[in-house]
Amino acid sequence: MPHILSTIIFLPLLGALVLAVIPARREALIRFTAAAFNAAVLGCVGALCVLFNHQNGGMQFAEDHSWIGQVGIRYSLGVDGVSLALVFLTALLGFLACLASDRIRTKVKGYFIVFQILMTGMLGTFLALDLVLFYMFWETVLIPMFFLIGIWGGPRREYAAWKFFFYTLAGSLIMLLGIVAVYFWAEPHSFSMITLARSTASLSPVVQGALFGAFFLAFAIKIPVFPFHTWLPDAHVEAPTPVSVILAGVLLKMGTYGLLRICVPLFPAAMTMLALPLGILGVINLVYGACVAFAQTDIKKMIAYSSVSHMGFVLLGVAAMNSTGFNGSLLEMFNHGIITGAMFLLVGVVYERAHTREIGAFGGLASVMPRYAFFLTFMALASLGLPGLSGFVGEFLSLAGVFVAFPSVAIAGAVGLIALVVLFLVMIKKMLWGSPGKGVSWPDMGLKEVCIILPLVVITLAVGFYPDSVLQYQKHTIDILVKLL
Amino acid sequence: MVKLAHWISVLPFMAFWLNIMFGRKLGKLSAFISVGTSVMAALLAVLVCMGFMAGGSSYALTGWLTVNGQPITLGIIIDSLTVMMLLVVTIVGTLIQIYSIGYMSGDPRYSRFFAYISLFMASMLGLLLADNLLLLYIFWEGVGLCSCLLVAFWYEKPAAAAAGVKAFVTTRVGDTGLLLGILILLSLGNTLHFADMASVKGPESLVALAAVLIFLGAMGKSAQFPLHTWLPDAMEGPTAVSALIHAATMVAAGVYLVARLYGFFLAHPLALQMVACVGMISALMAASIACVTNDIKRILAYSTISQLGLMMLALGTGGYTGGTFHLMTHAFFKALLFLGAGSVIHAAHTQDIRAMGGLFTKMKMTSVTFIIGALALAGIMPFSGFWSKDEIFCAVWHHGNMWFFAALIATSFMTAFYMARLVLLAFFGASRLEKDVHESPLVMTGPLVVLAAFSAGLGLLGSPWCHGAFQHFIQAKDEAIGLNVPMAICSTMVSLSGIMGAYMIVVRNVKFPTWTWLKKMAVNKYYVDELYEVVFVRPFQRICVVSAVFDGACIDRAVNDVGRVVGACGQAVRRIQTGMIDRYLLVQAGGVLMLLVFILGKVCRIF
Amino acid sequence: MTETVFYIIAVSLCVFAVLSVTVKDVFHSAVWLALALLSVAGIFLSLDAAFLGVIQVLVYVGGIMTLFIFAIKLTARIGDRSIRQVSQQSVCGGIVSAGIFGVFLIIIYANQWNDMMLPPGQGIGLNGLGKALLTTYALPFEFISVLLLAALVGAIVIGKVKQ
Amino acid sequence: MIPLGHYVLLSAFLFCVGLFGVLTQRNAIRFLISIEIMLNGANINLVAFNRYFGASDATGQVFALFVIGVAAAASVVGLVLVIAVYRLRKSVFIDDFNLLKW
Repeated sequence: MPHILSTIIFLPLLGALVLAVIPARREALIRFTAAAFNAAVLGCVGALCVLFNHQNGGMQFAEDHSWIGQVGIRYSLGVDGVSLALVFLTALLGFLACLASDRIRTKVKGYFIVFQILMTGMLGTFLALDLVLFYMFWETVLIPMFFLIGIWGGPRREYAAWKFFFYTLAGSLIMLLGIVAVYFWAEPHSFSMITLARSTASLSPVVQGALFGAFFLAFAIKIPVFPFHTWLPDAHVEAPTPVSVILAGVLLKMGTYGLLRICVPLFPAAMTMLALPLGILGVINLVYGACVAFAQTDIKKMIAYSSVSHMGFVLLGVAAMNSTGFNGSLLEMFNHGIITGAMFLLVGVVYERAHTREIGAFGGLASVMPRYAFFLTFMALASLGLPGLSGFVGEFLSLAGVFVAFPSVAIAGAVGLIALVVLFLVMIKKMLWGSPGKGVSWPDMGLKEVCIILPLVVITLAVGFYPDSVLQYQKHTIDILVKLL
Repeated sequence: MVKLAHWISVLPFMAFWLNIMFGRKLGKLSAFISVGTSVMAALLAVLVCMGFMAGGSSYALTGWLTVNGQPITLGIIIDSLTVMMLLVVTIVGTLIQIYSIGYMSGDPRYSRFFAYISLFMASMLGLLLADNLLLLYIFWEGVGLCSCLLVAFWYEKPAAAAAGVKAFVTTRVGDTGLLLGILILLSLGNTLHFADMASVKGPESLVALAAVLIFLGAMGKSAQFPLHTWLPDAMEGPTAVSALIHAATMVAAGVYLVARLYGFFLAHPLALQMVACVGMISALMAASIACVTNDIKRILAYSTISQLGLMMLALGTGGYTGGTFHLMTHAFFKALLFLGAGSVIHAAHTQDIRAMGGLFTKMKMTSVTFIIGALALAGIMPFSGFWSKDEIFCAVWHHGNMWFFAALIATSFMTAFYMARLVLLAFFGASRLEKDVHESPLVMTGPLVVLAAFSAGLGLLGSPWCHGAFQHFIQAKDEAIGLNVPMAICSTMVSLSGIMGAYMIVVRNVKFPTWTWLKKMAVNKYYVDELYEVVFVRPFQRICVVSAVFDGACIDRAVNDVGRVVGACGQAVRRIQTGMIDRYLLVQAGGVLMLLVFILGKVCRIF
Repeated sequence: MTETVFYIIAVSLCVFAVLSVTVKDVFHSAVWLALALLSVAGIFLSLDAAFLGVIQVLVYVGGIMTLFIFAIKLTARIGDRSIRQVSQQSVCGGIVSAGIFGVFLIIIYANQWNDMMLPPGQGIGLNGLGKALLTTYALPFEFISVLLLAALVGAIVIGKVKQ
Repeated sequence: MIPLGHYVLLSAFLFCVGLFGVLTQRNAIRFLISIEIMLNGANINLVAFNRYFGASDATGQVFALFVIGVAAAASVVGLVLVIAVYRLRKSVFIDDFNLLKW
């Protein structure tokens, strides 16, 4: 399959076109074709994982054609250890979110078309090797997400959609400045990340710092890092469940992926110089996210803030600037995507029955919905980092990595972990234990809902018991990355 | 034969998955699945013991993770300590599961209980078999999780739910210490395998800090002084759970960890000193509280904390055999006492010993076995408690300083006192119960008898009659084998005086002039719970509320204000378009004028 | 002799212009404008542009002024005089126009050509003007007729009273 | 002999008076009158420069002619508009026609 990456990226777009043709009233057919196309994408990504050669850390399945000749912008794609796990995560969560979209009853055709465009944007971002191409896919994600939150969202959807859109757009415009600046300051003027990686290392640390600042701001808003995180809870609270899964599962990773793919190789001097502030930001993210989440009454806002604190771990991993740290942060990204995606699906299950997200409204769910209680407990334990489940491995590697570089930051991170534990345990206590309130008599999870959650549970267990299943893909790429520093 | 050791942990894990997946359909059968796997595990443990006797050794399973370039492999460790603990845990576990078939018979979530028990057994056995600190940490957290799930088993009761969360969080605080210890050792380039833990490379101060942090993890799990508050609250769970987890196995994990890393701790006397001090404080404090509490399960809980304190004290002062021997014997008689208490509560439906009385005549089997257990705990001659406590007396006498020995004497005295008080109040004297009481079914009293036999006979292993079989087995390095007669007489005298004291107060109700403030302090558990509430819990909640408000008010509003400011600017600029043509012309003419002035001034230099 | 005539006409032109702008009544303003246009025609004559002077008198005074008179008569109402004719921003307008006049003065006096005397010989005669109009400026000449026609039609369409 | 400066001065004065008229009038017709004055000012300038400099060709005068033509067309349309608006709004004052405001 010579152009497997292009097929993966543009298959959802093809799906969007096919969906456009189907008349709007045939909702069942629309849902089926959307799911079919997403399944096809998942199949292609699966094939990609199988064909991927673990030992070779460099770019594989690379495609490189000239796009805008005069300026030297090339349509170049490639996948390596860093992006493979995230592409698989995107395809999987996209497929599951598509299945979980049966709750969407209004304007179904529009929903799925916009959803497919979103998939294209996300897959493209992870596979692009040209800065402008990366930026283009980065922007294509914004518009569909804006519509998904803005049209099918909750009561305050416009506010949330606008806030999300402008916040991320402001950041990405500054990134555009950075891209143009890199193009002109790098000796052989080029946009390709690979050639830039070799040439920008020679730039003076101050210049690298400035460029890093521009890129980092866009990624910081997306990750989100402490001061720029206020769009996340609103976007999550107002987004419908499947969109929330994608938002938490994939969009947050685009920021951290940017750090690993662009900032580390292109600005190594700046990264080593600014590693400590990055680590401190990570700890603030971790502790602050857990504290604010603890005080929330809305379950989705709580999980949104908890994913802010999980992203703190990813920042710690990147701040470590060594192979363990990078492995840890990359694994933490993958695990967080799986776990938080599942958490939001579970919240969707309860929201669909109770039509409220106030934690006070639930109580004693365990006796009413035992199967749901099992899955929610499982996922809560995974996200608080219980060893034996995937959450722990990522966090452990990040902490181990950052301990070598900055012991005090790691100690603060480990202590911050306790806040995370308290957060999720109290959530379980409030939601599941205690005596069931009046009117709490909802049916347990149906077969379809279980089938959506099951693959995520299996992956969490598999990565928890045998982390090498994911680590083997990224080890060699990260060794090459570390050699660049 | 030794190569089958990892199945000991895998079998209960399979039972867990079976019970979870098909719990509802299995119903009563789930009990037999978990008991069956437990029995098989016990047999395997015996086989492994024989294999070990015949020279079996540790073996590695698979590679798992590479951290800082250091490959961490999973493996199974087989040495005397592990085998001993395997036997103890599997035997006690099996007996308790048989007991809980009767105890939990009416419960709606019957199969889920046995699922959790199997998961606990799997984690505990995994913890014992782990050959490196990281794998041990993983099962360490698994055990903590099971204790939380089982304590909060009757989650309808808010107290049980809160106790479960408290248990998990407090042990998690300790586990963070263990995690940091692991991180320090990893960052210094050590491989975390127990085999080479004695020769740890790295700066002295950092490795000592790692040792202290690892002991912090042990303190959390074994409910030692600063982190002991969760154990008494954990009595909310079913009594079978208290017996298995909070008496015999999980709490012993902390002592096991210290014993396992004994070479490492010996290399750092500072850490050993801390172990001994913490042990002493916990022992004294818990024993004093136990003397004044009236809830039967809480007395036994504080007694467990106190006995674990003694074990830590023994290990801290170089008494490796004393600690491990007491660990083994304590597991049996404390399990016996808890199950006896469970049978009493099951029959009398009350936990307050002052409301009981005269049970001896009605519940012959439970009373006899309970009294055997009590005597073993108090350390009376033929029973196992005497022999293991005697080892501790010798160790503390030879190596520890006077303070430790005085504390040991006081703790033994108080132990004998509160056990005698409990027995006298609960089983003898007039019956203060409303309804009549009948003996528990055989399925509950059977394990009691077996445990009583173990409590009675197990001590002889370390006695001179078996010429120090246990000491040889545990490969003690420096102990002087043989009974130190004066030490034995002294410990017996202390125990008898404790029992006489209890007899005087309970039966003769003689008022001893005890210090009133000490009694008040003990009744209120030295206000430790309230201290934590004020120092940790409430500030944390306040910080969270403040940060949530800060997040909403400051950062969120700042972002919205940016939007509002731009809007306001738009409004201001909008006012200029007045719609009056001459106003536009005037501005235009003004513009032309300024343009002319600028051009003539700057460009043509006419001015 | 012609200088004095020129200066008389120039001064009267300035007076008429100022009066046309400042006088209260609209009709009087139109009349002063007519006189101003006539004096402009005089200025053209002094510049040997006789044809232009005639065209000025014909087109401006004859054509456009009548238009203005019609317009004033159609829109003027009794009591118009009492309404304030000058807008509130008269002061600013004055300052700006004075400013621009000042700049023009500076330009005039800063340049060397302002004291240039009348070169000998006559200005271009009518036939030169005609030749230029029909040869080099034939295209604009045609355009201006189209323009005037368009203006005519447009005026009729706009001015038509809708039934 | 009359220096060129005087002519230019005259046309500048006329232009500025017209400008003043345009900026200060409320009545639409006076507005157009002022514009006529400005245009005539420009015409004088054109013819004056043609006479003093390029007396041999007639560009200045041709332009003056065209200016007169265009001015005529402009004022015709202007006046008709004013009359049409007057018919609608019964007023000729500029500050009454401010619909195109914010």
